[in-house]
Amino acid sequence: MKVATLACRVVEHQWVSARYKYLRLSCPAPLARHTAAGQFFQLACPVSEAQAPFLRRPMSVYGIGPEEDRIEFLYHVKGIGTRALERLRAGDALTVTGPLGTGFAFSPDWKRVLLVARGVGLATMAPLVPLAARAGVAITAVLSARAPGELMTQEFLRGAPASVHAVFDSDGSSAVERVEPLLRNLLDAERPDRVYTCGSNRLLALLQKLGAHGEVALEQQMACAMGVCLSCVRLFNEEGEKVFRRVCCEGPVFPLGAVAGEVQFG
Amino acid sequence: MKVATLACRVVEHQWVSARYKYLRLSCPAPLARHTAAGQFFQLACPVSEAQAPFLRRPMSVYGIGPEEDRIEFLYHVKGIGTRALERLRAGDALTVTGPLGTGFAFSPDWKRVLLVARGVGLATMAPLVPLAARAGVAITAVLSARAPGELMTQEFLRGAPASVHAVFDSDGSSAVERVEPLLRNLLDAERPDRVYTCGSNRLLALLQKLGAHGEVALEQQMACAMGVCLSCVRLFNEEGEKVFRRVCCEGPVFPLGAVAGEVQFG
Amino acid sequence: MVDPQVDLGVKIGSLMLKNPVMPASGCFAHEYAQAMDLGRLGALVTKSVTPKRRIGNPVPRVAETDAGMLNSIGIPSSGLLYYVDKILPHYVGVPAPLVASVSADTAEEFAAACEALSVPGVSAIEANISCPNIEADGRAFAMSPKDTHRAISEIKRHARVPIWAKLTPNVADIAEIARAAEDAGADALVVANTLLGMAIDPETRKPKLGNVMGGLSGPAIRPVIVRMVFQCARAVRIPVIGCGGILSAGHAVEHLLAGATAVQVGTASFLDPAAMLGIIDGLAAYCERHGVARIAELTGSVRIDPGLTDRWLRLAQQSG
Amino acid sequence: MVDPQVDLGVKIGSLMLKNPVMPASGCFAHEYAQAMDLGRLGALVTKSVTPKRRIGNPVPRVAETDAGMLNSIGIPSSGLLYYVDKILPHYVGVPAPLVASVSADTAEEFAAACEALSVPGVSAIEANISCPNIEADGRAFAMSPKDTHRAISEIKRHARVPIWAKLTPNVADIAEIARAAEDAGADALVVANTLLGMAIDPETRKPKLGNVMGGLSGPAIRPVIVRMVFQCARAVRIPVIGCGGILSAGHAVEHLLAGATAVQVGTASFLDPAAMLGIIDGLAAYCERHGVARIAELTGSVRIDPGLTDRWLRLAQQSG
Ligand SMILES: Cc1cc2nc3c(=O)[nH]c(=O)nc-3n(C[C@H](O)[C@H](O)[C@H](O)COP(=O)(O)OP(=O)(O)OC[C@H]3O[C@@H](n4cnc5c(N)ncnc54)[C@H](O)[C@@H]3O)c2cc1C
Ligand SMILES: Cc1cc2nc3c(=O)[nH]c(=O)nc-3n(C[C@H](O)[C@H](O)[C@H](O)COP(=O)(O)OP(=O)(O)OC[C@H]3O[C@@H](n4cnc5c(N)ncnc54)[C@H](O)[C@@H]3O)c2cc1C
Ligand SMILES: Cc1cc2nc3c(=O)[nH]c(=O)nc-3n(C[C@H](O)[C@H](O)[C@H](O)COP(=O)(O)O)c2cc1C
Ligand SMILES: Cc1cc2nc3c(=O)[nH]c(=O)nc-3n(C[C@H](O)[C@H](O)[C@H](O)COP(=O)(O)O)c2cc1C
Ligand code: FES
Ligand code: FES
Repeated sequence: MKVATLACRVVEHQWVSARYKYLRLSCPAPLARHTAAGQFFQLACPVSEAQAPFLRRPMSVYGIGPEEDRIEFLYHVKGIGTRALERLRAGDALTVTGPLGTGFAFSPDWKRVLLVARGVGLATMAPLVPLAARAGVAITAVLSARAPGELMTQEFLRGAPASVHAVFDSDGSSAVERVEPLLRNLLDAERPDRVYTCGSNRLLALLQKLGAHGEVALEQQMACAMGVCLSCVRLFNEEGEKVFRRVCCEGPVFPLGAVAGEVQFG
Repeated sequence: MKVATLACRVVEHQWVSARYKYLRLSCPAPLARHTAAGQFFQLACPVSEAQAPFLRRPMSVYGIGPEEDRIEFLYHVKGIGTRALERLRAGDALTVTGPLGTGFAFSPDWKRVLLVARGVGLATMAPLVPLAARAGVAITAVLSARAPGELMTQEFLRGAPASVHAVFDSDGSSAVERVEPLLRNLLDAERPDRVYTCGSNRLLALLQKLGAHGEVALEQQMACAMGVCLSCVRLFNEEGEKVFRRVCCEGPVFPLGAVAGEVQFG
Repeated sequence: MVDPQVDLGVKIGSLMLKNPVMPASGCFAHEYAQAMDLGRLGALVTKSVTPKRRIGNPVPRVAETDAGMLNSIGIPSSGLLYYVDKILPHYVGVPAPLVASVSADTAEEFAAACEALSVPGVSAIEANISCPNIEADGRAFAMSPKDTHRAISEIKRHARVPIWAKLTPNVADIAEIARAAEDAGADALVVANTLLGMAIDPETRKPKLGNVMGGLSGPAIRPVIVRMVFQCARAVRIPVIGCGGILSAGHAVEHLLAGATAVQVGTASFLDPAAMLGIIDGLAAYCERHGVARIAELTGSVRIDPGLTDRWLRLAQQSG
Repeated sequence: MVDPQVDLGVKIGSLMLKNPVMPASGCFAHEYAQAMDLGRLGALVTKSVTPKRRIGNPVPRVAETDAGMLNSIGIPSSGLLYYVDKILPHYVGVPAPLVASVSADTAEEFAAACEALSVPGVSAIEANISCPNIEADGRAFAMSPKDTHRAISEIKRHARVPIWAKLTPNVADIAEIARAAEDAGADALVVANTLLGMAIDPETRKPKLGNVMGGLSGPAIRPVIVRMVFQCARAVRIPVIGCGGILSAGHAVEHLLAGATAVQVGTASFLDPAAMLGIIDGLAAYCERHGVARIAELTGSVRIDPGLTDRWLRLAQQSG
C-alpha cells in the first residue's frame, strides 16, 4: 500500500524558536524511501482532558532519513492540535498516516533554484535543500520572518551552502515594495531554473506578478487528506478556466501560475 | 467549601496484585483533615486516543494522610476509566473532586469491630483499620477472595494487629454454607460492637440474615456524585416502607439492615 | 474573579440577571452549595417537578458516551407541595432569582402546576414541554406546534410569573415550535433539552440504560443545539436561553454569538460541581480581552458573510 | 485476518455481502485503494452524484467538533455521464458490489437519475433523500413521509436495481419515514445521514463552515443514530443499514444489536483510511469470542428485559 497508518515513536522533540518545534519520528516502515519533498503526513495529535483534537493535522515532511525509518517535522504551535502535539516526550507514540499528496518537481540537471519561504513555509520546502545540494544545484533562498529570532536559517539549510537573503517585518525589509526589487534582481541576475515558494500569499502574488516559473505548496482545511471528501478545494486557472482542485491529492504543490487570486475565500 | 475540585499530583502508583493498583496523590489542600473513612472522590481519569472516559469515576479513599495533603486509592483495573487511570506515572497530574458522601460511623469507645470484605471492598473499609487500631478497638477481619494471591491482607491491615479469617473461592471456603457458620461463631463469640461490610451482595445478605448490626458501603452508577442528578438510587427498607436513597450523598454507607433485597436491579 | 469593568448583566424579559450563566434543570440542586457560592450564579434552575409523586425510571439511569452522556432519570418527584415546603426554603437568601422547572402530563395539569408555583421565591417558571403529553400518545408537547401552543397558552392563563418554554431538539423544524411558543405568550425559550439516544454494551448485549432510551447531553450535542439557538433566535423576538454542551466560557460565547441571551449549563457540573463559576469568570475575561463592554452585545453577533455564497456561485459560472 | 469459522455474510434484499461493512457515501472514493484492498469490503458506496454539474459549497467545508466533525461539502458533482464514464471504471474488477448514491432536486429527477444509473457495474442505488427537495421549499424529502413516499415510488418505477433509501436524522419520528419508504418499495434503509449542526469560532466570531450550517458526523452522533436504527428496525421488515459514529468493531456491533443488518462507516476513514478493514477483522474476532457462528444472528438481538419497568413500577406501589 502506498499510504499507511503507522504507530511511530518520538525520537527527538525540541523547540527551535519560541513558537516552532522540531519533531523526529522512528516509523515501523522504511518511509524515507517512499517520501518525497513536498509530501505531507496526517498526524494524530494526542488527546488529553484539556484538548481533544478529532481530525488529523496535516504536516509537511521537514526532513526525510537518513535512516530509512526516520521522518522529521517542523511545526508552529498554534491551536488545539499542535498544542497537544507539543507535549509529546521522546519515547511516546504518535500515529501518522502517509505519505500523502504530490510533492515538488525537481531535476538534478538544473543549475540553480530559488526558494522563497516565509514562516513555517520553510518546513515544507526544507527537503528541497538536500536534494539540490546533493545534485550540485545552486540554491538561493529568500527567507522572510517577523524578526531575526524567528528566521530559522540553520533549520532550513542544515549546513548546505546557499546564498541567503533575509528580510524582516521588524525592520521593514519584508515589505512587498522592498522584496519586489530584490526578487526581480534575483530572477534577472541568476535566472533560476525553478522558483519554489510556500507560506505567504503576498509572496506568491508577487512571484506571479513577476512571472516566475515554478511551484507553490498550499494549505487548506482537510478531513480525509486522500482526495475522498472534497473538503480541501482551492481555485485554479487552467487553460483559461477556473477550476477547483483538491489540495490534499492534486497538491499540495501546484504550478505557481495556476493559483487563482481569490485564495482566501471563506 | 466542603467539596472542591483539585488538581493533584501522582506521588506513587504501583501494582499490588495482578488486577489491583495502589495510587497515592499529593493534593493542593489539607484534604486529610476533612476526609473520613467511607467517603469517596470522583477521579477524572485521563483521556487518551484509545479511551475517552467522559464521566468521573467514584473511588473510596483507601488511605488518608499521614501528611495532610495525601490521599490514597486502591482500585481494580476494569474498564475504560481505570485502564486509563492505570497509565499515570509518578509526577503526572490527576484532577479529583471530593471528599464526597457519608462515611462510616465509628466510636473509639467500642471494644471490637468485625470487618467483612471481598475484593476491592477492602479498599473502602481500609481506613477503618487505623481508626480502630489507634483507638485500641480490636479488629476481626473476614477477607474473601478468588484465590490466596488476591487477598491483599497486607494492603488491608497495613501492619495493624487483627484476627484475620481468610476464605477463598479456589478452595471452596468462601461458599455461603461455609462462611455462614464462621460469621455466626464470630458474632456469637466476639460480640463485635459493629459489623462493616463492602464488596459482596452475598456477604451482605448473609450478614442481614444473621441479624448483624452495622454498616455496608454500596456502589451505583453515578454522574454528579453530589445528590443532584438522582442517577445513583438504590432501594431501602425504612420503617416498613421501601424508599429510594441516593448512594452518593445519603450513602455510600448505609445501615446493614436497611438495604432492600433486590439490589441488582437493571 | 469577575472584572467590574465588564457588564455581565442580561435581561430575560422583565427579569434582570447579574450574569448570563445558570444551571440546566436536573443538573442542579442545593447540594452544590457545598462546592460553590450559589449567589454568584445568574439564576438558579431546579429539577423539574411534577404535580404528583413519581418514582422515576429503573437503574442504571446514566451511561457515558463519546463526549457526552445518556440519562433516563425519568423525573422522580415528590410533588408540588413537597417542592414548595421543602425545596424552595433551601434557596431563601441566595441572591439569584430562582426558576422552577415543571413537567406535567396534560396542558391543564401544566397550568394548574404553574399556578401553584406562582409563589414568592419563584421568579420564573420553566415549562419543560419536552416531556410526554399523555393526550398525544406520549409524544412530547414541544414536538408539535399545536400542542406547544395549547400548553403554553393554558399555562399563561394561570401563572403569575414569567414563563420560559423549554423546547425539545427532537424535531424537524425547531423554529416552527419556537414561534408557536412565542405566539402563545412564552416570555423566553430554553433551547433545548436532550437528544433522544440509546447505547448498547456489546459485551453484555444489554442497553446501557435501564429505560433503554434516554437523553443525550454534553459537548457531543453542542453543534446541533447551537444551530437550533441560531434558528430560534432568528425566528422569535423573545429571548433565547442556550442550553447544550457547554463546558467552558468559549462554548458559552458560541451560544451567545448564535443568538442566546443567557446560557444554561448541565452536564459540565457533573464533571466539576463549580464549573459554572469558571464559566462566569471566563466570560468576563473573554469580554475584557475582546473589548466587549456589555456581554449583551454578544447576543446574535456571529459574523456571517452574507455575500460569501453568492461570490462562490459566481465563480461557478466562470469555472468550466 | 478474518477467521474462516465465522460467517460474516449478510443479505440486503437480493444482494449478498461477504461482510456487513461498507463505506458511507461521501466518505469513500477509489483513492482509498492506495491504503487498502477495496475487495475486502462488504460493498462500495460512492459519493452522491447529481444529475447536473454542481460546484459545491464555499470553504471551509469541514470543521472539527467534540468527538465529531461538521461538513458542508454541498455535493459537488460532475453529473451522471461523468460518473458512468469516469468513476465507475475505477471499480471494475473489485470483488465487492458497488452502490451508487444519488441526490436530486425533485422526485422526477431522482427517478430519471436512478434509471440512468441502472447500468452494469451498479448493484444497487442509494437514494440520498436527505437532500433538499426544491418542490418543498428545500426541505429534505426524508423530512416528510409524503415526500419520501413520492420520491421512492417514482424511483422504483424507473430503476432496474435495488433501491436503498437514505434517511435524515433531522426528524421527530424516524419510524414514520421508514414506513413510508418501505411502503413505497424501498429495498433497504440506510439510517442515517448527518445531524444538522453549526459551530462558531469564539475568537473570530465567524461560523466555522463557509456555509454556516453543516452535517454533524462521527462518534458524537452514535447514540442518536443507534436509537433510530432500533426504532426503524422495529418499524419495517426491510433491512436497515446502520450509519453513524462507527469507529470500531464494538460500535458496529452496537448498530447490529440495535437492528442493523449491515453498517456504513464514514468519518472513521478520515482518521485512518484503512479503518474499515480493522472493523471487519474486529467483527470476526468479536463473533469468535462470543461464539457467534453467523454475524447475521446479531441483528436486533439487543437483550431488553421486558419486565424491568414493570418490576420497577411495582416497587413504586410498595414504597412510600
Ligand atoms: C499540506 C499541509 C502541510 C502543512 N505543513 C505544515 C508544517 O510543515 N508545519 C506547520 O507548522 N504547519 C503546517 N501546516 C499547517 C498545519 O496543518 C496547521 O497549522 C495545523 O493543522 C493547525 O492545527 P491546530 O490544531 O494547532 O490549530 P486549530 O486552529 O485548533 O485547528 C483547527 C482545525 O483547522 C485545521 N487547520 C488550522 N490551520 C490550518 C492550516 N493552515 N492548514 C490546514 N488546516 C488547518 C486543523 O487541521 C484543524 O482541523 C500544513 C498544512 C497543510 C494543509
Ligand atoms: C462510592 C463508590 C466507591 C468506590 N470505590 C472503589 C474503590 O475504592 N476501588 C475500586 O476499584 N472501585 C471502586 N468503586 C467502583 C469503581 O467506581 C468502578 O470500578 C469504576 O467506576 C469502573 O470504571 P471503569 O471506567 O474502569 O469501568 P467501565 O465499565 O468502563 O465504566 C463505565 C461507567 O460505569 C461506571 N461504573 C462501572 N462500574 C461501577 C461500579 N461498580 N460502581 C459505580 N459505577 C460504576 C463508571 O464509573 C463509568 O461511568 C467505587 C464505586 C462507588 C460508587
Ligand atoms: C441527569 C440529567 C437530568 C435532567 N433532568 C432534566 C429535567 O428534569 N428537566 C429538564 O427540563 N431537563 C433535564 N435535563 C436536561 C438538561 O436540563 C439540559 O437540557 C441538557 O442536559 C443539555 O444541556 P448540557 O449539555 O449542558 O447537559 C437533564 C439532563 C441530565 C443530564
Ligand atoms: C465529508 C462528508 C461528506 C458526505 N457526503 C455525503 C453524500 O454525498 N451523500 C450522503 O448521502 N451522505 C454523505 N455524508 C454522510 C455520511 O454518508 C454519513 O451518513 C454520516 O457521515 C454519518 O456517518 P459517520 O458518523 O460514520 O461519518 C457525508 C459525510 C461527510 C462527513
Ligand atoms: S482532504 Fe479530503 S479531499 Fe482533500
Ligand atoms: S450521582 Fe447524582 S445524585 Fe448521586
